[in-house]
Amino acid sequence: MKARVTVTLKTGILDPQGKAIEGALKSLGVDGVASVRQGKVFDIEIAGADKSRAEAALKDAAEKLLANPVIENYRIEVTG
Amino acid sequence: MKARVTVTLKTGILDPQGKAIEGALKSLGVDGVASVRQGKVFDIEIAGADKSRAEAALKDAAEKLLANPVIENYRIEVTG
Amino acid sequence: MTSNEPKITPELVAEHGLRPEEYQRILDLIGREPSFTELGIFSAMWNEHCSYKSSKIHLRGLPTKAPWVIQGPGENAGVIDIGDGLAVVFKMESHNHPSYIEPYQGAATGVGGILRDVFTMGARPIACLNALSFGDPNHPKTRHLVSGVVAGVGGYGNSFGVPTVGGQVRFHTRYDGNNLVNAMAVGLAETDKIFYAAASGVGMPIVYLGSKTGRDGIHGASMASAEFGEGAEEKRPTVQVGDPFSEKLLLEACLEIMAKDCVIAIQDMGAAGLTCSAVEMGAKGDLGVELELDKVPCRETGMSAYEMMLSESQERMLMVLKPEKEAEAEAIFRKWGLDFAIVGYTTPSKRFVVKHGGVVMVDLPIKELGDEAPVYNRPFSDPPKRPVLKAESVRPPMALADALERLIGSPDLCSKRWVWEQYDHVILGNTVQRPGGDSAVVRVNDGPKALALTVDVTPRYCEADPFEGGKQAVAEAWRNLTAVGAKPLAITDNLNFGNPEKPEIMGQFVGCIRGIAAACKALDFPVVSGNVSLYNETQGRGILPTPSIGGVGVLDDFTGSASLAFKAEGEAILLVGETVGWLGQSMYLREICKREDGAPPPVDLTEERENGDFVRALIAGKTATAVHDLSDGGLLVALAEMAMASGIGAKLDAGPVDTPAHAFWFGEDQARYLLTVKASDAEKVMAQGRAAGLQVHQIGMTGGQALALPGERAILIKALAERFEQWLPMYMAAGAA
Amino acid sequence: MNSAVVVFPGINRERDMARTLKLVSGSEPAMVWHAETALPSGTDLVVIPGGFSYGDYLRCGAIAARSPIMDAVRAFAGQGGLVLGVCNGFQILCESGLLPGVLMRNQALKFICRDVYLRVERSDTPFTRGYNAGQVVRVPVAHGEGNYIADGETIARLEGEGRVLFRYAAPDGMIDPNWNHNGAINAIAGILNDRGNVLGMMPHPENHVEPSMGPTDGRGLFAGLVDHLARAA
Ligand SMILES: Nc1ncnc2c1ncn2[C@@H]1O[C@H](COP(=O)(O)OP(=O)(O)O)[C@@H](O)[C@H]1O
Ligand SMILES: [Mg+2]
Repeated sequence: MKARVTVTLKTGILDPQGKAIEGALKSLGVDGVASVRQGKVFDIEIAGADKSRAEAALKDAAEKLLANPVIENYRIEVTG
Repeated sequence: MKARVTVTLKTGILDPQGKAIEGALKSLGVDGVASVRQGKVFDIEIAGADKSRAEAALKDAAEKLLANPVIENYRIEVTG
Repeated sequence: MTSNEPKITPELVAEHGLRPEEYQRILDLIGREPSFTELGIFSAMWNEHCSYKSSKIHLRGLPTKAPWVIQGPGENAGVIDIGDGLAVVFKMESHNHPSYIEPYQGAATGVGGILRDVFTMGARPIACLNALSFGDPNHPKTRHLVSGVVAGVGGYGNSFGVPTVGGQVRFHTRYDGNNLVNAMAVGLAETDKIFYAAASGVGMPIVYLGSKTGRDGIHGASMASAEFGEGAEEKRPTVQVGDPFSEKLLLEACLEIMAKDCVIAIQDMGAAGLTCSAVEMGAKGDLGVELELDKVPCRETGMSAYEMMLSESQERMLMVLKPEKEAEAEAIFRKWGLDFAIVGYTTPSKRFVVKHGGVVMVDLPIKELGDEAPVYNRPFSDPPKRPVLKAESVRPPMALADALERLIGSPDLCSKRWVWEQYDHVILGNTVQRPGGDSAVVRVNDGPKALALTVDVTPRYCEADPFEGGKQAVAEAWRNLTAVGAKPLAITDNLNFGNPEKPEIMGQFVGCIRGIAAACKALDFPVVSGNVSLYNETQGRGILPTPSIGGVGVLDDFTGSASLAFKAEGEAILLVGETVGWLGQSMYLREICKREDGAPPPVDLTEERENGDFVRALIAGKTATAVHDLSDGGLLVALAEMAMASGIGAKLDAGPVDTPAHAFWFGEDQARYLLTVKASDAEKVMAQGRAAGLQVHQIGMTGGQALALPGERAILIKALAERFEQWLPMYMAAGAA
Repeated sequence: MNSAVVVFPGINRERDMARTLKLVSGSEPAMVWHAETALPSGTDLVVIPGGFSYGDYLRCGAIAARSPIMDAVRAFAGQGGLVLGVCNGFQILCESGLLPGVLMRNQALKFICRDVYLRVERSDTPFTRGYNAGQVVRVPVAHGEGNYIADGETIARLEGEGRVLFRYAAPDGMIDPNWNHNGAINAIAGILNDRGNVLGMMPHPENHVEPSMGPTDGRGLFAGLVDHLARAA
């Protein structure tokens, strides 16, 4: 099964990378960019066909490793 | 308008990050993880309400800066 | 040799970069049509990069021997003896084109490749250097390239854990479409524990080590591989991604199995990966090699023999193992989490045989693959001699003080701190002299011995007069090593040029090599390793000829190394060497007068040697308190650098009446050094110089907070330092990230 | 002093650290491989050195923080044992929960290697007894992710309890954003856990200990630890 875990910075946490990209896009003249925040995605292959089991495993993965709860939120989607 | 640009490595491009994370998840005993590939997301606020204009701007951003077409693919979603 | 490989057509041959006559040579050699995989192998072995077909006959003219040379060119890296049972292993290599396509990964994998060359020989890397050439700062791509390349060089070296201690950065419009990334690695080994590539013994297991093989960097047959089916576009990445983490593991694992005496021969997989490494190991050992591709650890499914043989995936090695050590060696690799697979054996047949899925895909004569590669003596023409520019004919457009301030803030002469602060230059705890001086000084083990390391070349000289330019590059490296008090031992060279099929480019190449050879001979400074990068051209315009020279020297005691900062007020400043005021091809001419013309300064190698030996002796005798060699920008720029490094100024005497002031202060005459001595020592040192027939003159005294030139406004050191530090960060900050 | 240096794959300053520990304490540290599950018996000090454990992929220190040996380190700290994490070691300690907060990318988004000045805030800890409070020391940094942050409450606690031991400062000891190269909140360069036995710091005191090589300001930290342990014994 294929899944995606998306990890984003919590609101209020400063994102210097996002800021830099925002600045760069503005100076490249990209139209209308107001703000940018950067996050990560993990595309994960999970063995087996049991969706709820896969979801549990992904939650486990996110909480044990993929996201740092001090600064980050995560979201899980099993895509097929 | 809110949008998300997701940048992922092309198939076949080495992903050392993904490989290391995969190893870690396996040794943490997360159930059934077969492979991991890591990508980036950019959550972007775009001024204005014209969706097709926003999409054009995002495409511009992705091609000029957010993705390197030699090794990466990108996807744009305007989320509202 | 069947399978569903594409049929060989003239188009396919051409796409593999093989000329019709080269293909004919293949047919004559093997007496039949090659398979597709074989064609790929020939194309890899016979391309310019691997075969040195345009450069080989000229490289033979380089001096490569000295009593301290253990291994000259021909192995993964050169090896020299530094005494006490220790050897230094070093080489420089380019990664120019990949760094243009993907600056971060291109530069990173360049560093990774050269580190592998060094530790393959059993040496632990102790330092890296890098020479970078970029296009005009105003070219729209330049900033992006600088930012990516520097981050990539740092990203790899920092993570791998080797200090990057020196290098060069220059800008010139002739590098607009062809930036250069030359990376040098230096390692330390014991003289009796050097490992080589030549296999020995029949039936010895050949082991694949490191990361898995993917479809990285497979060049050549772009259309051909598209025939393999859907998604061909996706399957054909030509850019490798570096994994410094895996390389660090590979280093530790390799050194561990070497220490356990498991290794007969070892070779890293660099350009043309498995092909080149396997052929080299066999050919050098007069043995055949048989590979079983089904055993090769792959990262992707369905890889063809062609793809596996040509993949340039990084962080891989090939080793001939002592059979009785198999279990021990495997356990070490497993411990480090790396792949370990026996993929073949040495054979008595002198043939290179590759099997895949039970089918023999390749069966070629192994020695001929390398030895019979075409060799070209390409036509070359000497560039026209440029006239010597008379100093009197160059009108100074501004006051000396203004010119100095402008020069010190120019892209090529300004501080490169922005670059080297992105490199960990203190890791391993042995960096005695950090970037910013004439040479880096790196302590060996816990000392007192140390190495001095530098990279040098002045491309504008090479273009104006390849022979003098080649000499100058070597002489400058030698001078930089001398300036810290080291005894120069040997060099590695990285020859970056345009299209060798053009006689005028070939003329630059040949001229530079002759110059390099002359200087190496005169200075007892042999070439022990190197690399050639040709075809650096965009739209028919070549780069400036850029033969980067990496120099290595040794100091018996690192605490006696000299540095360029003034040490105290009231010391005498001495100039060693003759100053005629040579303005042709000078930085003054280019940056201040906006002209790039004239003949470059000639290099008198006898004078070079005598002056250098004199200076080195003064350092050894602890008479010289600060030392700096003179190069780009001439005397006043060198003085400014000594002053800025210390915060101490200088009161300078007027130059000779018969030399125009701007030529005296900014001319780039060679073989010169500046040094300071205690005021009470000045007379004695000058007398010594005179006795030895050298030119040694006092030109002023240290002190104050400015450079004070007679008849000029005082140039404040603080203001100068601000200009010096400002240009690069400002330039980089001005653009997009 | 019985010290143990924990080595994760990708750690690369373990030799620098081991040399310094030997130099200052006179005894060779034990090198402990990450796959071990126990520390050598009699260990008085655990050091997690700098480097790029697991390539610093994902987040710096994240993967190492979850390896087997860290359970032993946690237990050791729980019993009051002294733990020092430098650079990647600091990042690992934060990721493992032994210290609060997180190290983000440097404000300028670049790796920075240079000598910096640290103001030592207290001298009454095992880690800083070799210094005077308010003393300014010069040591190198070499990191891309040293920008310390934590939530407001955590910062208030750290400050209130005197757990910030080192701050980036100007050479005269003044706190000045121009001398805070990575943008860390409150110029924090090193912090202590609530019990006072675990220190994480970004700079590398281990690289400034030999007079023949240059500044020796890093020595005080190790000398102080030796002294502390000698007295405790
Ligand atoms: N310009 C040169 N001067 C001296 N030796 C050279 C030069 N170019 C290449 N060599 C030597 O030729 C050999 C093959 O070089 P190269 O193919 O670059 O090595 P590798 O296979 O390790 O990448 C090396 O031993 C190298 O030192
Ligand atoms: Mg090699």
